[in-house]
Amino acid sequence: MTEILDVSKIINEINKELPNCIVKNNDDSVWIRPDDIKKVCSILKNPQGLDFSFLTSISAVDYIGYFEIVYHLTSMRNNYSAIIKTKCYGRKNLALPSVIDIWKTADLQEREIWDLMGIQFQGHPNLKRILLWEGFDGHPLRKDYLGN
Amino acid sequence: MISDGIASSLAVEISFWIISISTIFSAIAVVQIKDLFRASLFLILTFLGVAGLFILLGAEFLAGIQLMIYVGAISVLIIFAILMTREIEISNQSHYMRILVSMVALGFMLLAISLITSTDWQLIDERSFPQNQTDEIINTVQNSIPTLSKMLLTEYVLAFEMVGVLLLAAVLGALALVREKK
Amino acid sequence: MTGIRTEPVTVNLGPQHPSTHGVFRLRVTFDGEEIIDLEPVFGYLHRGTEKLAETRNYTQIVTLTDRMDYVASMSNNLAYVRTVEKLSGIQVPERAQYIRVICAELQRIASHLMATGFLLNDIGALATPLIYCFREREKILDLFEMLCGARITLSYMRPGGIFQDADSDFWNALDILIQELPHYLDELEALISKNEIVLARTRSVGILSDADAIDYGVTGPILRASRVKWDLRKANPYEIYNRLDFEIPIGVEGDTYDRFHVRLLEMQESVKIITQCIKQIEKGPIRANTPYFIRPKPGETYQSVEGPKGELGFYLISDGGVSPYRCKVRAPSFINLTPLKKMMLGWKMGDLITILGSIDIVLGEVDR
Amino acid sequence: MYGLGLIKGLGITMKNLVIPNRQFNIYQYPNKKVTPWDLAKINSSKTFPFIAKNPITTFKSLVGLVNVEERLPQHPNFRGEEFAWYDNRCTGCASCAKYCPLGIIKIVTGTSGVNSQEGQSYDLEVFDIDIGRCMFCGLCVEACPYDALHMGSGFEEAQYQRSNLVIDINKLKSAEKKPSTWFRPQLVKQGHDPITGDTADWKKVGRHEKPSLDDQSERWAKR
Amino acid sequence: MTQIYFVQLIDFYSFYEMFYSIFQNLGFEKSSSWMSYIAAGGSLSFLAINLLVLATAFYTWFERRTIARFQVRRGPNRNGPFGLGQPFADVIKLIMKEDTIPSEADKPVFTIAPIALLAPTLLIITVIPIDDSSFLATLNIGILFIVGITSVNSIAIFMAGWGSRNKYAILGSMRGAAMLISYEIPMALGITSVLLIAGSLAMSEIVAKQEIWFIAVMPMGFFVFMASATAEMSRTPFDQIEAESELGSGYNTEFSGIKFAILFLAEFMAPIVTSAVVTTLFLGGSQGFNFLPGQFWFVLKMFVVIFALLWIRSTWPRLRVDQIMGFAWKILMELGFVNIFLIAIEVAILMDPVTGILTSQDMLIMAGINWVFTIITLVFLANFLGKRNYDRPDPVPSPLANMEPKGE
Amino acid sequence: MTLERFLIIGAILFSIGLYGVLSKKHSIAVLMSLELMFNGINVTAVALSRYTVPYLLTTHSGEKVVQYLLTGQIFTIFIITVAAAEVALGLAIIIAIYRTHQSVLLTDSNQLKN
Repeated sequence: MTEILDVSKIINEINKELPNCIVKNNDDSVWIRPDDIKKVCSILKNPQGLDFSFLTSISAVDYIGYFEIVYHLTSMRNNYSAIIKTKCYGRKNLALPSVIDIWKTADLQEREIWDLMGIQFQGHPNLKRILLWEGFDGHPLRKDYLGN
Repeated sequence: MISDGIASSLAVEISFWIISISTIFSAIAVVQIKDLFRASLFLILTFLGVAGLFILLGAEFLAGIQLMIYVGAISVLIIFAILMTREIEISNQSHYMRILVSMVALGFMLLAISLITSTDWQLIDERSFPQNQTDEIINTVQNSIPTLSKMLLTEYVLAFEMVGVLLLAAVLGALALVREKK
Repeated sequence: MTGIRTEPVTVNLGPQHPSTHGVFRLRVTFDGEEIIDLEPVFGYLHRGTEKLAETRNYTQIVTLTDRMDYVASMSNNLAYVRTVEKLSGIQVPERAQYIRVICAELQRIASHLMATGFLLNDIGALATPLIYCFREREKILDLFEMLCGARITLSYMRPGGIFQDADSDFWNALDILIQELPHYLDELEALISKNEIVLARTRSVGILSDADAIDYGVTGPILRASRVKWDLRKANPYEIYNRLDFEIPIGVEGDTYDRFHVRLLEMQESVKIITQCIKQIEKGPIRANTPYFIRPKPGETYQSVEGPKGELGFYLISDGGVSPYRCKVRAPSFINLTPLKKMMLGWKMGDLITILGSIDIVLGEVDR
Repeated sequence: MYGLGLIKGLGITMKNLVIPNRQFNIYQYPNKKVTPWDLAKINSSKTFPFIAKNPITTFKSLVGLVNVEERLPQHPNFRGEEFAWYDNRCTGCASCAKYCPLGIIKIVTGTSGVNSQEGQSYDLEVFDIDIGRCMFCGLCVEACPYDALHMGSGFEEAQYQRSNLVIDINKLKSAEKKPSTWFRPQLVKQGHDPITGDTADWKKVGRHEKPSLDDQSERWAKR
Repeated sequence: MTQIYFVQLIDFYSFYEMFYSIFQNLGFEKSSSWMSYIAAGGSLSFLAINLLVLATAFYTWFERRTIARFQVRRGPNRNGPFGLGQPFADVIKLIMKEDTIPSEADKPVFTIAPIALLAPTLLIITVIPIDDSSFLATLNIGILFIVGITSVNSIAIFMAGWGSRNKYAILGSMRGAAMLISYEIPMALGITSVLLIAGSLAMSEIVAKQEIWFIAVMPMGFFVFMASATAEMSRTPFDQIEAESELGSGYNTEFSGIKFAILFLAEFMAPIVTSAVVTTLFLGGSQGFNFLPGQFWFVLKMFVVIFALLWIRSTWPRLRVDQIMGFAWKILMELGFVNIFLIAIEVAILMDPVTGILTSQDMLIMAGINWVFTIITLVFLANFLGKRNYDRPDPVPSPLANMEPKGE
Repeated sequence: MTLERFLIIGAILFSIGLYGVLSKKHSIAVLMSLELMFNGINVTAVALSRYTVPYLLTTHSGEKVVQYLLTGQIFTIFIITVAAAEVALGLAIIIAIYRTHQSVLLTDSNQLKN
């Protein structure tokens, strides 16, 4: 059974190297400052540490006031999972560091998020629209997208 | 004797004219047409025409060889090269000296034709060699393949071998030239 | 390698092409026959499933999930209803769980048969193995028709169970199928997996190493072909999988042949699972008492199942209303396309087709 | 040994060519070429007398010119087009319209009518199902509390114009009542099979019967 | 010889004589010679073309039915008895379709290409001796003519591909030209081994020399020839030119209407012609038992060859383009050389030096040696080639994943 | 005119080829023109061997020298073979030049050393 890793372990692991980057946490997920997400991810991926080698999915959620990016992580060697979240405030020119250097699987998923939610990932080599065509106006998965 | 049968009929005459005119026409097209790919297609037509001439001359074996090597191999090689170098758009230009060159070629042609027509050719006919060999000669000319193969492996065996070596060398050389070094 | 260098040619493979398995498009640059660059282009079948889900209630979304991976609707239904059940805390009756597992495994066989057949078709076997595969798949579709009246877009599962119990027709037909299928699978294996031309075309082609496979996030048979023994049915047993005994087949080096062979082996394991389920299943209710308009408490959950293509997950966020606030799909076909470039560069055009075929994408799921 | 696999493959294809029960279940919809043997079976006579009696038909069927109709086999559960709707069961509650994921059912009710099932009800003025957009998920049927709407079993509904694909109330009323047994266990129990041409009247398809007047009065009186 | 002739001898000279007498009787005293040449040629072409086109129409039906049976389907069975009307319906449909030419296409090349592909295939049939006679039976370079004429095919495929200015078509035609050229060499080697025994290029002579069928005398030569002939007509497992799963339709991607019909005709004529050539070279041509005419045996053998081709086509997948080229240059050519070498030695030893005749006993000896040699070679090659591909270790699970719960 | 007409065709082919060789810029076109010249010569050789009496035949009338009637055809066979070798090498050189100079025009490749 894939267990959800105790949040305190994740917090300890992160705080060992990067204190002050955790915004808050609840039972199963940890909120990280958006600027530190890349460093935190590389800490979590570290094979000697928690060894989250597998990025299951990246999702973006539009909470009107802010956007939440959710990273579902799985460690295949230890068979546990964790959820890392981060918040972006605002509606325009949203930017977040890309994790493509850490997990290559972020490639298409980050492009999809940019396409449908309009969050830019800095450091992504090929951040283009993916499901919609170039020149499409707006980002349709946002709650305020009205279409035409 | 040799001119009996097929060679004398009017049908052969007609086919000769058709073949020769189309051959020369397509040869001119090879050097005159703009698109290089089409020029190479006309070159193939020329080869086919020459094969036809060979058949009219009673050299069926050569016609087959012509088809196999010229049409089947050389022209495909040329087309490959055309497509590989990708400069069909530059096409089949001539340079500025072409008028002079054409004068030279025309002069050569006229000279050759005049020489050909003025020479008194010693043609084969029944009087030119002894009676006892007539059957043999007819057999040799009409069924030339055994004789040809025998000659290639007896009289001309050295040349034959050398051509083989030459072909091998050419293939190896071509490979060595075209291969990219890394 | 040395060779004759020629001008690179850019070819648009698709969206209308016989072997892109739908309306997928690859912009490939060839040097002669060799691939030197490629870029996948998506979105020709984008229907905005995730946006549509935000305006429908939880039961209605089941019909949307049918249309994602349209050759494996059962698995999609299962993944979705499991997420809803988790979100709203519904307990599913045991019989329903067994029937769900049987359906999911039947669907896995059907999907793998289709993948195998089309891979062989891509290699150029003139549809003969494809039609042998379809002959078997057709029997499974007949079973689904008995079960729920449809063959492809099934909508069989509902949050809380399944809508209709299987009748005796179904069980009899299932028995016959389970007896015959291993024989046909053996024949298929003999026809294909020992064939020297197939071996020459697929062995050591498009290798994806285990570390790369995890890094690129691929799941399902592709991950297992790369020697990674990871299957959610064992790693995170859902429904009643922990009561069943089955093996997780893995590949040798992660080439096209392994991806294809793992699928063949998995089908046999699925047959085993179904046999066990038939033995274990008992009479009982098939659907928990759920309202039509499910209103889960505000919260979020991510649940995934091992679909035929890989880890199929749903991430649902509820705000307490009748429809989800956000419904995100982790589509395995889509994420499995990430290492496309890694696998294909340097191979020939024929290999491109076989590698793409061995990934086994379904465009309904890629573009959603 | 290298090369044996190829030969084995040839053997398997040959086996599939030769053994008849390996053939795909092909139904030659809509009509099937028949041999004289099949014809004799259809006319329920023995083979040789039949051939002796009808030499011309036999010859024709031998060269493949005789067709008989063949339908695709369907399970009674098959959910197809041609909705079966029982207007004396329908109360116009519009649950179906509410549950349709695509919103393609349009219901307009008028002033009070009489429903055989529950007594008083609304009178249906419009009941349109746009099957051009329908995906036959069956949620409307599942939602119907009175078993008034059933899936049909047909599938040959091609039209030249999309507007013809809208089933209106008159078509629904006049259509042949061949409900599919999908989500209707009571029909399964009765052994109903729409494909063989069974029609079902409104009493047969329902989960509950109309209560007698006494029952009704008792029910209301108890309240 | 007490054979019944259903068909009179149809060679060029019998036609010529017939027309000559007709024209003589009609009163064209002087010009009857050339007129009858033209008439004979014309009627022969008419006959050859129509015969082959009809045969191809029947063949397409046969192929579709047979492959359908292999694929556990039915195949065309609606149109006429047993679906025999299907080819005609197809032709009518193709003729009535719009004949589109891409705007970027090289129009003359695009238009001529189908004809250039059809003509060589049609020409080949003229030298095939169907029962002791052929249209041009006296052509003494028969087999060389066939080899030469087939090489025109690659040009035609090139024209079709280049003319349509389509990348798939160009890729297909490039593959095609490379493949056809490569496979001409083993094909010529296979033919050469036949010529060594037959001692003549004329097709009728080759048939006459087959007291024992050459397939029995030299199985390896047959294998080499058959493999390369399959490649020459680009059928599975060598169908790289079309490769519909890779190139769409290869060189004929852009063709439609009557042009496509002609390409299709040429493509489906190739198996007929090839099986005729194989029958002539290796299966003893029209030889058979005397109670039926030679034509029957010839057609029967053709059917056997065609069926074998279809069987292979419906079973085996396609090789990759570099594997195909490698097969031609690395295996088939070597086998062809070995075969020629062997046959040449045997012929030199066994042949009567004065008369140059190989008796059937000699051929039996050769057959014995060759079969043993062929089997040894194939087994050796198989083990030599097979080792690498067959030995595969057992799968080892990667250490990067562990499905057991942590702590256990 | 039986012999002469073949010879004239040969001469015409040869001079067309000559014109092409001397006037063309494109190196493949030059090669193609060269093939035309070869073909002209081939026609001439075969025609001569077909129609004229070899010298040997007239002098050695008693011996078995009939086969020398076919000397022209033998020549042609060798010419064709050599032409094949020449084309293979020539095209290889052209492709090699194209690779270094990015041009196939003879006017562009005017340096011996790049």
